[in-house]
Amino acid sequence: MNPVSLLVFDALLLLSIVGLAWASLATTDIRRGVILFMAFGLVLAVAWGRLLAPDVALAEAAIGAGLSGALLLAAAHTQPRPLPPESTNTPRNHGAVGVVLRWAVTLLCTALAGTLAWALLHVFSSTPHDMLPGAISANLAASGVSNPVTAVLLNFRAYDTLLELAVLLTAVLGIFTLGQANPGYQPAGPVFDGLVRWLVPVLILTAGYLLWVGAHAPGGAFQAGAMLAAAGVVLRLAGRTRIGLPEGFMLRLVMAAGVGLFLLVGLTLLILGRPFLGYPQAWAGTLILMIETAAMLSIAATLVLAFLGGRPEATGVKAAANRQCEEIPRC
Amino acid sequence: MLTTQVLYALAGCVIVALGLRGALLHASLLQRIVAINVMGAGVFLLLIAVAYRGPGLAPDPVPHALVLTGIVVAVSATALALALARRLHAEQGDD
Amino acid sequence: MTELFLLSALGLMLSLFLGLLRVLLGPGIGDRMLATQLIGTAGVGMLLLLSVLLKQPALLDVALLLALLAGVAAAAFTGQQQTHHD
Amino acid sequence: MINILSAILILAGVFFYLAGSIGLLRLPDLYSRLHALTKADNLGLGLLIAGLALHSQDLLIMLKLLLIWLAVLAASATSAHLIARQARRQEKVS
Repeated sequence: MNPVSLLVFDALLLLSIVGLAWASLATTDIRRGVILFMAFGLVLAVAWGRLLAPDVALAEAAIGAGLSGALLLAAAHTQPRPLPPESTNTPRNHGAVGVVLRWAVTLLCTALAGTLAWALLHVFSSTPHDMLPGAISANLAASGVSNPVTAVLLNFRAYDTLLELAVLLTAVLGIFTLGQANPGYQPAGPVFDGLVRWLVPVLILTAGYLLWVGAHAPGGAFQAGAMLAAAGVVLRLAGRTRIGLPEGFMLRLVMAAGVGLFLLVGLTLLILGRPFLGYPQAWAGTLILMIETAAMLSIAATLVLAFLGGRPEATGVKAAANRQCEEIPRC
Repeated sequence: MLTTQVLYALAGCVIVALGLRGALLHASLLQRIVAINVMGAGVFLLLIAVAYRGPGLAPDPVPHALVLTGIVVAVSATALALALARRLHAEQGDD
Repeated sequence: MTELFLLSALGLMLSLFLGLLRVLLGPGIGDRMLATQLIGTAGVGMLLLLSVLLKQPALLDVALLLALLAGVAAAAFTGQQQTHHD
Repeated sequence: MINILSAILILAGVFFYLAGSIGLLRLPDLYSRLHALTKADNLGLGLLIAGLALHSQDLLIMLKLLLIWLAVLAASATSAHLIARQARRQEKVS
């Protein structure tokens, strides 16, 4: 392989990434900023692939390019244009003090970037002592899976993943306390509806595939959960009232399933006299798949609820009333 | 020193700075949220560059796992921030 | 053959840059959205080429996810929410 | 022989990608840009995928590549429709 042309490729890729990051922040038009941010996510997915991080690339493709774009666009829609487009493309400034402050902040940020770069170059120039990757590859056979990233997430650093699922649960509870879900979308036209009809089953199948393949190849609960959530988001965008989200007690059960099963496994192992989340080698693969399945469902529910932006519509009588309401436009 | 690694890491530094600047200077809440997301992406780029070991060599999986969970946490934090912004907007009324 | 793949990846990169220009120029928001679509398709092509170049078959799955979700952004962009209560 | 054929297909694909993006850049309004993009872009990816499928000579990879192409086709047709409809709607409003 010709290293020079690969280097040219790298340089152009990074140029587009930095350019998009700059452009998405250098505008006062929110919708333009969000679209540029989505393009930024798309190019980042290519960069992760280039740096041999396919697990991360999968997550970025599912979340960065799909979900967070949809999330931000929906928010940008409800927001009225706050500022008229100014003659320059720079954010608002307030006279002389504003100018001084802006320059101070810019200087500070440049200094930060310089310090970071200096520290990194220092790390890169010292000889690497890869103790951690060595330890991982030495113990990979005992982890129950052969994809090292899944082994780190669900076995070697399972603590972190448990806490991370708890963070997701906290975030969604925070969203719940803030009020009702965003208003739904108007029913899709025939073209988009046609896409939805086959896309949703394919997304669900892909989620299953990613969950299964995560044991020995890039994939796993996070990417699978994001794809499952994407199916829900697509249904929501198509104006469906039922988007596959369970209701009432079942919804709470699904939301807590990831943390719950994780804790249950950990505590059971403690009672059996093993370390917390120290799976016995023979059971590791099965336990990891079980925990990942529960985590996938929780992550999917969390992300769909995140897109809804609040408590989903009430069930029962109120839901029927709401549905009637939806049949009459603007009631 | 791997040129690829250095290039990507330096780009990560630049993006972190750009994101931080945007988060501090933008007037609109929504744009601040986008800026924080850009900053996060810069940190991810840094971490993945640190994990890179060169062509044909297996990279360090620990930063990969970190970034993977980071992406999911970032999107849920973004959703929480957006819900907060929406509530704030509703409380303040149209102005 | 690897030279050809690399050259093609560079060609797609050029295509991505042209799309980038349209995203920056606009003028309408629809034009920007359209150009983002092109960037996505160029990204899919690059991932396919990289999967062969770097011997990473998993990048095919990444390209598949990008392809499957390519329509979601446009739907979120054009979707009309039912009521605006603000 | 197969290598040459797949090389030709891939290069043709890249050519259509470039043609599409030049069209996106040079054409005067949204609707004509839409036309240039959806036609050339899909054809570009299609030829690229055909070339790569020929190169891989692996049935599973070929199926995956075919699925990717179909997904992009459907998504790009749908989003072109949605974007055009949105633009029309905005024209009517203003």
